[in-house]
Amino acid sequence: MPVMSYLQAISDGLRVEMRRDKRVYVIGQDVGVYGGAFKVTQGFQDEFGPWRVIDAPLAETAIVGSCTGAAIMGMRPVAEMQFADFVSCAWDHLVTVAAKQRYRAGTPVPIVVRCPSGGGFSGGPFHSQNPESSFAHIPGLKVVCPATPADAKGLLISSIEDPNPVLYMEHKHLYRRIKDEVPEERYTIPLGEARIHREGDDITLVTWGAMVYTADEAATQVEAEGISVELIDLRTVAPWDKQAVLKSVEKTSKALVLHEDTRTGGFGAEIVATITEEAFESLDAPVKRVTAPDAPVPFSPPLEKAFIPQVEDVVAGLKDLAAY
Amino acid sequence: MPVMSYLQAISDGLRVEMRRDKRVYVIGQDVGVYGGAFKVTQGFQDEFGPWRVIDAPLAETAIVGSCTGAAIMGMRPVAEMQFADFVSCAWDHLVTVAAKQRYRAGTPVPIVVRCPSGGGFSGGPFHSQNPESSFAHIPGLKVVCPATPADAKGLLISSIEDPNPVLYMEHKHLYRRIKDEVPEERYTIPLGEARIHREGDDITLVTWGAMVYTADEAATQVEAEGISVELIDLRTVAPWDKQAVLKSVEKTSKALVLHEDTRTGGFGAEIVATITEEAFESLDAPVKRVTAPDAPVPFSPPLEKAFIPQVEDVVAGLKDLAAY
Amino acid sequence: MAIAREAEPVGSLKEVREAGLDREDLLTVYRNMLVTRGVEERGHILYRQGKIPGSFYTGRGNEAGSVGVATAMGPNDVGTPLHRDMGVHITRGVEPWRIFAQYMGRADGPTKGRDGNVHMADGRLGLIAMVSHLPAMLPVAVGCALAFRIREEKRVAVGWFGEGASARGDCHEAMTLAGTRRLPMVFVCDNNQWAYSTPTHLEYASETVADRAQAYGFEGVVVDGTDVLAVYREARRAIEKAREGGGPTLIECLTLRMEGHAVHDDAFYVPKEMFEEWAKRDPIERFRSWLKDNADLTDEEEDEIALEIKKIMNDAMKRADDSPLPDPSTVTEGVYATPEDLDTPHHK
Amino acid sequence: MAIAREAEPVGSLKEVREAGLDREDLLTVYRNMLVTRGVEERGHILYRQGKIPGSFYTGRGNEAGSVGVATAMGPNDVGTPLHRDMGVHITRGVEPWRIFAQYMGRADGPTKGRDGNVHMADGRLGLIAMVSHLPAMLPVAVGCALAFRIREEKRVAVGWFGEGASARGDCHEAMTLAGTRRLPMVFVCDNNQWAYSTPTHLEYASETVADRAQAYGFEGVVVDGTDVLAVYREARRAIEKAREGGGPTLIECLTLRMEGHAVHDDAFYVPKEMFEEWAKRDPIERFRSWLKDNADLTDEEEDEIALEIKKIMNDAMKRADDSPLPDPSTVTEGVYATPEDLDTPHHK
Ligand SMILES: Cc1ncc(C[n+]2csc(CCOP(=O)(O)OP(=O)(O)O)c2C)c(N)n1
Ligand SMILES: Cc1ncc(C[n+]2csc(CCOP(=O)(O)OP(=O)(O)O)c2C)c(N)n1
Ligand SMILES: [Mg+2]
Ligand SMILES: [Mg+2]
Repeated sequence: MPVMSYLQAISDGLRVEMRRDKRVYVIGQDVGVYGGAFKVTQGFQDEFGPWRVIDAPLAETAIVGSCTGAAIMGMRPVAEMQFADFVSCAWDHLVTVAAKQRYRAGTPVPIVVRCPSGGGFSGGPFHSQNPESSFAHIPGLKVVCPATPADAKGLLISSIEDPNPVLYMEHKHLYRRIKDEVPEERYTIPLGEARIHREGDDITLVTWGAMVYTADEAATQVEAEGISVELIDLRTVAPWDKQAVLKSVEKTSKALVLHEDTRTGGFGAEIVATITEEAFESLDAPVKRVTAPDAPVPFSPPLEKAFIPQVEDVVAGLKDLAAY
Repeated sequence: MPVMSYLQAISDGLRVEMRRDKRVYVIGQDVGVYGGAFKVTQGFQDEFGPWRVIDAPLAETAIVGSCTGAAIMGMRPVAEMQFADFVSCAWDHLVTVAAKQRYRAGTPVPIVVRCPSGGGFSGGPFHSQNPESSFAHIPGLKVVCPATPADAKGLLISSIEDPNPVLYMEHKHLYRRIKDEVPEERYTIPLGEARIHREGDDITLVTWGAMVYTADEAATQVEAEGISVELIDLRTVAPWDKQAVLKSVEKTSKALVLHEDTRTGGFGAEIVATITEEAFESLDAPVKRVTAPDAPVPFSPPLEKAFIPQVEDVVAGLKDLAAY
Repeated sequence: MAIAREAEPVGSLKEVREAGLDREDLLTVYRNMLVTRGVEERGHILYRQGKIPGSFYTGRGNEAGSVGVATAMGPNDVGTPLHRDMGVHITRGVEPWRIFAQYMGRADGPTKGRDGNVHMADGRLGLIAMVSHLPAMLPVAVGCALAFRIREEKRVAVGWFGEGASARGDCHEAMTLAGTRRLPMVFVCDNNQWAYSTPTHLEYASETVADRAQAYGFEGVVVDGTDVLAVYREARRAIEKAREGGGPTLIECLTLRMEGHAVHDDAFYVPKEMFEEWAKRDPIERFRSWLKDNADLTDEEEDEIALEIKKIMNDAMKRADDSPLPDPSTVTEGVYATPEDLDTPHHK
Repeated sequence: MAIAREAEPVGSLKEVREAGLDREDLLTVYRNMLVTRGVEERGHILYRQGKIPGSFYTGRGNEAGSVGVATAMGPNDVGTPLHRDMGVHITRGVEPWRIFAQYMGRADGPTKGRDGNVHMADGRLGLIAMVSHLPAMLPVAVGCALAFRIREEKRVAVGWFGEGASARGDCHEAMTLAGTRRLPMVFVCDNNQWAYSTPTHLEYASETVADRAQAYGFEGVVVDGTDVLAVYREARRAIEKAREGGGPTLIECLTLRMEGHAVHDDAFYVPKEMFEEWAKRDPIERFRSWLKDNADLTDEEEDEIALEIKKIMNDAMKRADDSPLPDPSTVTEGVYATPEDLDTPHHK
């Protein structure tokens, strides 16, 4: 199996699907000649031509809104946001039109919005955000947050195939840092199924995206002290795999939810609430959250490091829980 | 003390503050000659003139974005959304500029965005929503959800006085239905302080907005069966009064969170998660949520009734908890 | 400085024939206008009877605009009509009883009671259901045009917007994308001179809305929105131009909103003389006299059509009233689409 | 059909005097342009030395545009400059060392390390810090103008935007509000012919950006963005017109982005000849020769100024480098404003 970076796997998934299905096209700022700000679509315009790899004006509502129209006409559009942060400019379209059209009018809207998300490289308040929680609250939308190259490819193909609007959050900090084996052929990974990244008995640690690696390192560290962590990578946040989490918590009796987004009203709250509601009798300790604090993402390295959850924050949380 | 409807109280609060402070002005669609879609600003243009009661084009970003600029220049703008649903069109401005300007650049943005929210009168998917949870997740924004006429007035004045961007969610279903005594003079009610709507011992019921009345009815019903409910009206959702809730839960050991917004990722999750994290040892039962289901707000009366939490849903929840 | 072209009124039957309508077509247009008004008038009655929940909007005064444009669309063209565009649904073939069912929140309305008013569409007729947020459907319409361009289909998308809604960003972004890519798109502005209570000079500062087309690199046309044949001719010209690769056009149909913004609004802010003046230009009356003067519409024909439409209305109201309210247990159904939903001709 | 007015180049010293600049002013403009470029060139070096985290943007080629407009602003006027408008900060009086501190994420930068690049402003100098989202500051600038109009102050707000960002809805809504209310507002388009890798014809389909002004009911002007005096003259005319109640103007300053979009971008997509052609029109070189030809700039003066600026730069870099990194324990401070924050002259 070839080894690919997370970024190459996204690129590969998109290419594979565009070759197979000519209804699939890409639209976004600088996706054509330039190959996208992160080069995910490098070479695509040469292969697929300017009408399947479309350089759009700086107009996110036009980009995403036009995807909805094209999708209703039978296309399978994939929009690229230059950074996930800019999807705020298409918020109204997504929550008002795309999310509700199926329920109201019976019209499915199979679109994918690729959102390069996350911090860790001094991108500052507008190039580092993780907007998944905002969208996960909106009925009608799906939100995908792959952590591994193989998932990135399989989940992207599933997202394109899915008959609903999907926000595909690709974590920028994984783009070139994370490499792994990725099957060459086309395959799909179902939306809504978590992945056990690491089995364990004492504490369930639920996370997604780049935090999977932070969590894994923390789990390794506490393992040395005899704490066995079951690490669940949700892979998709909407829908999320409640059953996998509840099953694990029934086994471990303790849970920690970790995310890079800010705390109050972040999706971690939903997971904690659900565990409390549905596995209360299994719990031997309060469910804990480790998240970014309630602030914009700061630019300067020491501030950003204090903002994004670090391995030691997760270790501390796990130890607290173990000691409870 | 004069008796005012919830709507009159809002109007009165705004008028009082505009008379006192000439930095305060109103901008929105049809707020001038027409007096606003719900007549909150009826007569205002006659009293304050066309440059303090400004009919705006159909352009929510211009409306709210211009408030930010004017606020930075020392004004105290109050924007009116014709319906809360349309604030989605100013989402980017609110989360990108208004919410982050203080943290990034040290610039306070004292604006108020009035959002007539909530359902119950067949307004359908776009005239019935409760968008408070989406905004409560964004650091830098405040979200106010008054339930009584007296709170509506006092909280509006506090919102205008507050040096931060405040979303003021006024529930349309309370506008003319709810009347109560309201002090004639100017007064403020601090943002972030809950109100005990009803004292009780067995179960803590946390809610806000129109659901306070649904909750109160349910509490009255179960009282007959010997279940004593402490009903907390949060009044503001961001910041929310964690201490009041935790204190009550320590007393009652059981809690139910009720909201009109949809369930997954709704603000109820944050409250449940916090109770679990911080009052775990006090809990004798899982914290429960009663909310709207994960769907757009439907138009047809039987569907809307099935959608919005009803007294019997809360009663059932309370009984479940009591029996636990 | 006005920039947009001002369309001429339509004159003789000959001219109309050249524009592609024979006498039978003209009577169909006439019928569609009557059905449009009939549906809204009956809706008003149902509303007053308490049979329609929520609010109620009509497009009185805009029958020529909506029917005229829809008549010019080809069978495979698509569109996103708005709350004043009942005539588009009628012309494309939506059955009136389904509209009444929609109004009344019944299970047989196009949205099955999930949405109300004209927030509906039958996708099989090439229409996409509007949302309240204006003009959020314009980027969607442009997306349809983009799909046609990508697939090199000779189809056109028509997007409607109000002159008030032209102030919002979505309008600009949609026109920018359509203009830079010369998409097969026609923008239709229902300029009824009011946005709720707001007059046009507070909504836009150009002389006409059509003047703005040049900012997007295409042509703007102002047409008398009470002259159904002029609207038809301009729409057809623009649609065929778009179909042949000539890019977008903005057509501004000037009319007056002849009632309040919605049923609760008595429009006190509209000068009485304005209503009086525009009442003389009622689109249906105008077309009726034109038909009499130019196409030999007889009194018998007129009566026959009136009767026919009355019957359609009565049957439709009855049928709609027989439609059940939706089952509350279905409230959460259909939030997400399933793969079977894509099993349509569009999605092959 | 071009609609906007094309501004004439500026000729003699006499003309410039009439426009309100004496020789001392001209030398200040020259210094500001040099400092602008100096800061960005030094920033580039710091970036390559690894002292600047994140990315790095410059406005090379736009020094005349930014300095020219800022020079025309009055002391109480305000503005929302963007990522190519370093010259505005310099002209308004931001000290270079604070900019280096900002670049390097230090505690003494205007944003105290919370934001990077030119995402900063000193409010006391009448500037408001930009956000990344383009052109989200335009409605904010219009709000400043609205405040001035409400209070009947003779102040003007200037809002900058790129030709690429003109495609987004915020631009349209801001211009619509400013136009319908004739607010004291000047819109300045930094048209550097590229939006990242995207050429202008994919961003807008009008001939010029300034042509769009008529869609909003005000005047558009295209000015050579490499001619600082022409920019100054047009900006001053527009600002004074706005101040006197004449409403908004859109000034389009045409230049070329002389480097990549940001430091990582080699701009392979820009034709080499385009760079060569525009290099001949370097705004600083142009102004230097003009000063020599028209205002007797001597070699000695030139050297003196160059030395002076070199010293400012070196001192500034040193002082910035001495500024500490922010204390991580402050990460959550200042998310919400306190009443004391409003204790400013603005908020009385
Ligand atoms: C984004 C948005 N803001 C506010 C409204 C509320 N609203 C409904 S119709 C209307 C006036 C629309 O005017 P116009 O576009 O001229 O259409 P008309 O109703 O006159 O046909 C307003 C303000 C809305 N529907 N959408
Ligand atoms: C809403 C939004 N979408 C995307 C971006 C990413 N982006 C940053 S600069 C840029 C190009 C801007 O072009 P232009 O407005 O011409 O300004 P220039 O950089 O050329 O000065 C893009 C697409 C952004 N900043 N904001
Ligand atoms: Mg109108
Ligand atoms: Mg540019």
